[in-house]
Amino acid sequence: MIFNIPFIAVAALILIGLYAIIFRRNLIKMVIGITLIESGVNLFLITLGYREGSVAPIFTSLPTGTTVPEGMAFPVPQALTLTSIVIGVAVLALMLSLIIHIYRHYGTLDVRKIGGGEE
Amino acid sequence: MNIVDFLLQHSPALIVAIPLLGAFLTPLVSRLNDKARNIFVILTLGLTTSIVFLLASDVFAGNIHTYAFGSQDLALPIVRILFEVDAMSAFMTIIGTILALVSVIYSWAFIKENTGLDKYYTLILLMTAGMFGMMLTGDMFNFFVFLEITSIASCALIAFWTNKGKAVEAGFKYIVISTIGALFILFAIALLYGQYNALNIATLASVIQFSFLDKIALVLLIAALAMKAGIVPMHMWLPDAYGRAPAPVTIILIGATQASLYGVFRVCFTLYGNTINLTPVSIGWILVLLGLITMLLGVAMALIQSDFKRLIAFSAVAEIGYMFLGVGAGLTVLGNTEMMAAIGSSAMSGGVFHIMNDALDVGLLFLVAGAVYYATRETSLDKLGGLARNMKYTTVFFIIGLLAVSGMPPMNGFASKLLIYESTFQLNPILSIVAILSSIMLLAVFVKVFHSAFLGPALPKFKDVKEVPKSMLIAMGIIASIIIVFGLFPELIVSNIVEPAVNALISYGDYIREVIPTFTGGM
Amino acid sequence: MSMLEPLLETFQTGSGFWNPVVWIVVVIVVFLITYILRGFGNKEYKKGTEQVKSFLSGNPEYEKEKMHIKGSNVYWGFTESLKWFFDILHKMHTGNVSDYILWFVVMMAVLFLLVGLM
Amino acid sequence: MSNRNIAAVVFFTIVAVFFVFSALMMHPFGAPDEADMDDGIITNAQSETGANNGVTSVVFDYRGFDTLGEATILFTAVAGVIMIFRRLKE
Amino acid sequence: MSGMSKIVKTISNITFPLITIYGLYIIAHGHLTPGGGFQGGAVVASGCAMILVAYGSVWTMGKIKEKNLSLLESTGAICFILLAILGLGFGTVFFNNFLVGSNFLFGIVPATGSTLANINTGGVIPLMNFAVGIKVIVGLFAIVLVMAYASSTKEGKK
Repeated sequence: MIFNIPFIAVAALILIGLYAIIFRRNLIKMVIGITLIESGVNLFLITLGYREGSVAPIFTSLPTGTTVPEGMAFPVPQALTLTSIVIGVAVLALMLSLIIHIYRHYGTLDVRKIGGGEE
Repeated sequence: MNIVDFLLQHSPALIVAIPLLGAFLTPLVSRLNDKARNIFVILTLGLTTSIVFLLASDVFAGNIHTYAFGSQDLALPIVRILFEVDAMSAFMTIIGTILALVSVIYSWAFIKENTGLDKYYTLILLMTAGMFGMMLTGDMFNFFVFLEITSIASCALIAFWTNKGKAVEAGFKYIVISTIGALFILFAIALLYGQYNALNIATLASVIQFSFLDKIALVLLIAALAMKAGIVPMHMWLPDAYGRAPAPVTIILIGATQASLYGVFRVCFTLYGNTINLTPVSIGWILVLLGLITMLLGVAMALIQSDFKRLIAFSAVAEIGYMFLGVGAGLTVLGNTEMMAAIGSSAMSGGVFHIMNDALDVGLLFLVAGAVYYATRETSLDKLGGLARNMKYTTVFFIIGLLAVSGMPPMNGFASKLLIYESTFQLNPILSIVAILSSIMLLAVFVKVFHSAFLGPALPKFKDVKEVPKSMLIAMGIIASIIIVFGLFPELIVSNIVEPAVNALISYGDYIREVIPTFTGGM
Repeated sequence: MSMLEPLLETFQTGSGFWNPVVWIVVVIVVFLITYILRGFGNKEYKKGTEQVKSFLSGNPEYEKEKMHIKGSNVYWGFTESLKWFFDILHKMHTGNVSDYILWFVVMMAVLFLLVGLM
Repeated sequence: MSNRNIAAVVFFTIVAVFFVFSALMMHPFGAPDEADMDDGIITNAQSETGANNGVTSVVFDYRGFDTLGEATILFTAVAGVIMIFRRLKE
Repeated sequence: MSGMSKIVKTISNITFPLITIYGLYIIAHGHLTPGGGFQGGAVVASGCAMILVAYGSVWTMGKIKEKNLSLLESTGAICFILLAILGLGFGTVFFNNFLVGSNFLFGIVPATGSTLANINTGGVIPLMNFAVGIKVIVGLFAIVLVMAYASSTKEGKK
């Protein structure tokens, strides 16, 4: 189905992120994988809000001939995406600062070398 | 209008807004001095607690509260964020507020000689607010937002002792786990939104079709929330996080974990309530099996731990299995009235009652472990010993927690476990046999702790160990007294608090009809 | 008394019942009976004699540190006999974040196969 | 290739297959099935919230509580980062 | 991390006011044009981060303490939640847009359909935009500043 290329891109982004988290050993690369998953989910939300040939839901001097509401994209998914982007920023900041501390304590970023000895 | 009605009408929002405002004000207040800040935080949570009990007393009387943010009219379609409080939410909120209040009281002395305390109390309040939001909200995306608030605050608090590598590492593991879980929850929410163009739980539940995409969303929600709730085999973050965090943080973490558990139940019973049993593979049986595995592996791992807090954390994992067993047994017969009346309701009241008992028992044990750490700076069971001579009150509290968590009469753990045993025995005898077995092993585990930490000869290195300060004793005493009251009068608690919550889960139709009056279905 | 009525109700569990107050009364009664029976015996224990010292089959008494059984030595036989099981558990619990996520993926896959295909 | 990686590849493939299938089962891109909630918002946004920007009216009015939570999350992250990098008592 | 060369400092001195003005414009017109508190705040915070990179974190930390930053940020958060609670006070419930309809401040209701931009609309939305803008500027800048300072100093390294 050619129409679902964006959704397949979403699935690909999420799977690439999962792959990076499962198979990479560097903590920074795992964080990059998490951000990939997050951007995949954001892309999914945005694509859900699109309507064929629609304009942004902003009424300031609309292009002539726009039908309200059919001619406008969904506003809710954009708001949700804004929220999830800010959440991603917060999580990223916290993860990176924890990684700085982990490097100070262990001197490495290899995920197998930290956290050994947990029975 | 009189003030009580006003508070009651706006209580669902106030319960979340007051801790948030307190959290925003804490950096300003802590400019004065430390005592003022502690009193301010305790007063904030005390006010929240009173409003929670006000709301709960009205909800347990049988009416569901809905609160729409921004406007009062509930015009369909629901475009605004809706808080919907039924008995189950009120039940969970009571647990959360008890844990938060006790934790703050305990922190007064426990955390005193650390730096960065204003941020510590800010994060405690934020975590509490996020927990309440998860429990009260009726909107899927709002649930996700509060889940993230809780996760971020908890991971920063788990890494509170940044001079210990293990603590930082546990915090990192927790944030990775919770972020991935939250992202997959958001993915499931987006799947539902793309199909039905709704985010409100009741609206979604009234139109859900159980198509292939709905099954995908259900699997994602259950897996992610079960990981957040610490179900085997996704429990490994839990001992790290519980074991490395400061004790007051740990018992709020119990509340956060149970908020995720509440999410699982809400998704299974309310969101998919109409269609959950259309699958040939019953979701309820999957939950029951997960519960059995969780019990066995958790208690088996607890048996071989040598670290006090990790041991309690693994037994907490085992306790979560009981809730999954009880409520999952109820879910298998959802929609089947006579089976539900015969087995399901008692099994579910056992599981739901056990949520509160687990929070109290395991919380008390964690507080005792924190007290032992405070007094001796030692958590390894190989080095502890003979503490009962110096720490009498702590020992008494540990004995109470031991009896309660291993389901010995007359403590509260016994009542809920008895309900679970008897009802699951009628479903399938093996279930109750495994449950009783793991309960026995839990007793063995804590007898080991009791022997190696509190009994034994007076070790010379612990010669000058003192009893812990008053605030920690008060905090432990509150939980211990609640445990004893619940144990002595189970009928009172079950008939007044637990049964309404169970009925709220079973009769999901009322929850939906509160928002969609035209909905037909449900019991 | 009418206020105490709900407190003393018997807890019906669907197919059984449980009443903690009665249970506690029974326990106290049994304890009293045993105490009375214990009183019938005659006292042999004398302070300041050899009876007080601990008797380790003639061996000298160790110091306190050695006498105390450490936490990880309790249930040694049990864990030793079930070593295969606990070894599996130890292998499961690698303190590795990507393994945790791998378990999550495994769980998702199993649930997909169970729920999605049906 | 260790046992762990072989198992990982197997289960990862299963998850991938299901994700791609769900992507194919979605409604065609640009033609959503249901639109009542968003249509209602677009129709009433100007009269109810007085904002010309529909997205802002959703962010700050219809779903304002989400925005409060989002601001709280940023606040939480700042508090957490400052607390993690605090100067410890020696 | 120490400061950069003089060229970078000069260029960032010149561009910083422009970036700030652009970000404030985005914040102020959040209810009329694409953008809002978060986006404009991110723009201004990126300008502050540029100053931080150009002059070095130690110099910046000497100028601004993160304690004051967190105080300012909690002030923005308090403004936001107070606006929500005022909706309870003046209006009916939380987050009630109590200024719409009252032609007092931002109180004008625009005509439905395609209209020209009127800054005096939107009710509490512009105020919330400003509160969130302050919060995001200070919050993001505090995060960047603290992380840069911590990773530049040697304390705690094993």
